[in-house]
Amino acid sequence: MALSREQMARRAALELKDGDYVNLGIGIPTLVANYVPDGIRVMLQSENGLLGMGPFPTEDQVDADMINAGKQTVTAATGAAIFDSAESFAMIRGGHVDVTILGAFEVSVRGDIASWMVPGKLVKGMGGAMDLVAAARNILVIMTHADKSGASKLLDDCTLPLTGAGCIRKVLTDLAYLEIEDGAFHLRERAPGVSVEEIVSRTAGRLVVPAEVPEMRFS
Amino acid sequence: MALSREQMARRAALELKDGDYVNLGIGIPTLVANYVPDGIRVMLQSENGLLGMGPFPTEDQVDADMINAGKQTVTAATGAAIFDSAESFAMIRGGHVDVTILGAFEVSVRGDIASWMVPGKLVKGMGGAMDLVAAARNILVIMTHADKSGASKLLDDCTLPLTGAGCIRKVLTDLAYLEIEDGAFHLRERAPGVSVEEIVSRTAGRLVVPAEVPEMRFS
Amino acid sequence: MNGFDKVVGSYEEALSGLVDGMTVLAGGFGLCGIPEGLIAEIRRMGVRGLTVVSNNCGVDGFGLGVLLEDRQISKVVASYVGENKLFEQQLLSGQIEVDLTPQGTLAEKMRAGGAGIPAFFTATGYGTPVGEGKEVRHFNGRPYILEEAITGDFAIVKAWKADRYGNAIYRHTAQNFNPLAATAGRITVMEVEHIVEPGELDPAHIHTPGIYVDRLIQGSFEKRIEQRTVRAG
Amino acid sequence: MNGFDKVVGSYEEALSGLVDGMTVLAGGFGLCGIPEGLIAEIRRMGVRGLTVVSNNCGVDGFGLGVLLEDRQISKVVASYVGENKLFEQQLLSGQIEVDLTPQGTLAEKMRAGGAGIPAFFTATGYGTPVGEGKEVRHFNGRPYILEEAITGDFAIVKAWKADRYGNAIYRHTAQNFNPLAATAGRITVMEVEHIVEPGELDPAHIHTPGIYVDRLIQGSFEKRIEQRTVRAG
Repeated sequence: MALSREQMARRAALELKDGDYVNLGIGIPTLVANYVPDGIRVMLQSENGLLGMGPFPTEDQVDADMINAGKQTVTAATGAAIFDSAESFAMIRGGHVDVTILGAFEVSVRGDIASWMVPGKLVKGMGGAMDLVAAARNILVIMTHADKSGASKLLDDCTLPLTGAGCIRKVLTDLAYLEIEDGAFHLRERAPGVSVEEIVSRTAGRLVVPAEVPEMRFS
Repeated sequence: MALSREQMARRAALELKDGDYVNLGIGIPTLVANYVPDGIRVMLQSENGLLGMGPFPTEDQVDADMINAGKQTVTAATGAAIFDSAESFAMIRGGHVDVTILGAFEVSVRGDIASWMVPGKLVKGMGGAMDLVAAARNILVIMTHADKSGASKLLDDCTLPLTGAGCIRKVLTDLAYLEIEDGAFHLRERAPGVSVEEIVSRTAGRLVVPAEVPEMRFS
Repeated sequence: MNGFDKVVGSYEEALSGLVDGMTVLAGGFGLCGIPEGLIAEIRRMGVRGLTVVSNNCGVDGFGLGVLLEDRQISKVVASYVGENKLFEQQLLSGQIEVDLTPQGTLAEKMRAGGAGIPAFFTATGYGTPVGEGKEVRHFNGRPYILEEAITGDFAIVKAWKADRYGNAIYRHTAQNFNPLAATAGRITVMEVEHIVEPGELDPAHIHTPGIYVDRLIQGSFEKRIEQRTVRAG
Repeated sequence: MNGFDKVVGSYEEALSGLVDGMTVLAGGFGLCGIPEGLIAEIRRMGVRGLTVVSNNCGVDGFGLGVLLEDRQISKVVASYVGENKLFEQQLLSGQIEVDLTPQGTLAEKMRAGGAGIPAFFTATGYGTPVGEGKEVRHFNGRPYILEEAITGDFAIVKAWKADRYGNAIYRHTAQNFNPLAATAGRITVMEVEHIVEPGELDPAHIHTPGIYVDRLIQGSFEKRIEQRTVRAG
């Protein structure tokens, strides 16, 4: 059975190591913060200029001057630092953020990612996504394996305008965990109850299936 | 009679306007701070990272962590700001410093300046001089008109390696105040008691002498 | 009073010299840390044909969004403009032009503009529509594109506290683009919550040195919140 | 204790992994704000063939100058090296190479190295020996040269206070090149006067966010003064 949003977040959280500085995109990636394993501490970077994002404020802590990159009111964690947007992206662009987790519309076998623009629909902007994908050493894309019409989002070539070229190595979908190497998706794990056949049928891009594909674990 | 160091500093100080941010090089330029006219306030920028340099400390104020670009112990003036060296030169390079006053070995009719390197002698380095001359909108060079052997330091072409190309518009020497325009030095003022003839004889580069050359004033 | 006192007496004075067709850099991220009073004054002045450089363009009826109502903006350089229906309409009808710029590139372009760096290379945007038409060069085997600096005729920024000399401190994440815009305006106008005397701020705490600030005005701020998210206390 | 605690127990641990031939970026301006204990440890380790990137190279017998005594440095990238006779001798005898770099360009190169900007244009050095062999390009009618970023295998920096996470504050003008070097080391080692607990420093006062710091050690400092200038009290 396809993973729920919470299961995807839980599996993604296993990618985190103690001491990682992490940038989480909006949507499912944001949920990852709720599933960080015991004994692991991560520090969240918010690209508007906050390293060490804390939980949402209580009603009496709400402060218009303290927001995250999603423009939500937040708090600062103990040991946080606050800085301007050039410094924030210097940190990102310079490769200092250990892990970036973000969503996408499409990913290709070459590691291209499309996540910001659907021609014909209004273009709202890329925000910090292009900077993040161009910079992070370790990026995890979380997205559904196929779109609502059933079309695969794992492609030989992205059909939508790119957010970044050749920068993605790991993809977590509601069906599988895959790594991108040598121009192909490599199936590493399958969601519990999801067959390899189903994953194959829903993957349009070149897919390498090893002899054994373990079922995904969540802890 | 040729100007003393103090007279040169006094004349140079007349270039300052109330509210100017000023960078002073070592040597005579440093003395300019002592002759800022009444009613004029300037703020001194020290390129190691201090905007608002105060006077030298008293014995009990001496602090190894508070120095200027000449590595002298200094104090911070009221309303100072302290920052890193990239920010300091962003300020300089971006043209935010109003006036830079510095010494030179040679200046040419094209506004080239040589001030950091004499071939055959040990090269100690340019420090911040190249950044300063490339950036300031308003640079005053202070130097003797001729070197110790009597050779003019105002030339058609600099003979020494340059600090900057085409960036100098004003030169104050111990004999005269000159402006550089259209490939020539224009004699604007002569030191008290110094004849136009003497200035002409000691200026190797193309010199334009107007009909009247007023004597320099110091207030 | 002296030549370093940047305090002006009115919003009119604060934005004196701003005319049709100019480029205005604005600090703020979303509605956080925006110069509310200066934006209101630009609206009151009625100047038109502005190019506005800002990470966002406000929301309908607040922030830079109010300048859309009177069609004062002809071009926006921003990374995200999705919060604004009026913007959407004007974009679709061709009344406004938009230059979408990655957030980090936008920040770095403003910083470069203020720092006398005319252009720099960045990997951001390579292979995407942002990179189209831009020079590509490889360094250490990796492709980068050349991006040019941004400067403005005016910069309008919002700080928390500033002394009369313009030395300024921002509060929390209201810092964002403000220090960058402040460096890159030919005339930089800063609106603050508190004006203090020189010497009251620790020199090591200054975020924007006064050298970047030309005019300073004390404002009052609504500080509207876009996404009020709370947890049970 | 957790994964963000950067404090190490010894200088040996602080510089573990530093080997012959590496590039070391060092903070400090003259003798102000230099990581005295880390320099001493490099001497003790006896690593050789180092490329040192630092605005200056210390003085005879103090600061980076001590690394010259045992001929541990093969190349220096600096803006000014005039305070050091040993340096002069080694330079004239060809034992050491020097790449003189304008002070602002040096600062910007380190910042670029830390910020993922591989190269930038600057007017500094155009038409001078510094510009020789470098690409020239005109922007708005003015010539600029292309300068490339600097990064190091190690960065050694000195701060005043840091919390265990490496969030650091510098004291007065001892800031100088330290925050820049801190961003550009593959491994950044910070020596401080005071280590405090996370939360003790105001997030808005942090000069170097802890993300740049890999190892943190508390030192004791002589803080030698190069030019003691005083006025009558």
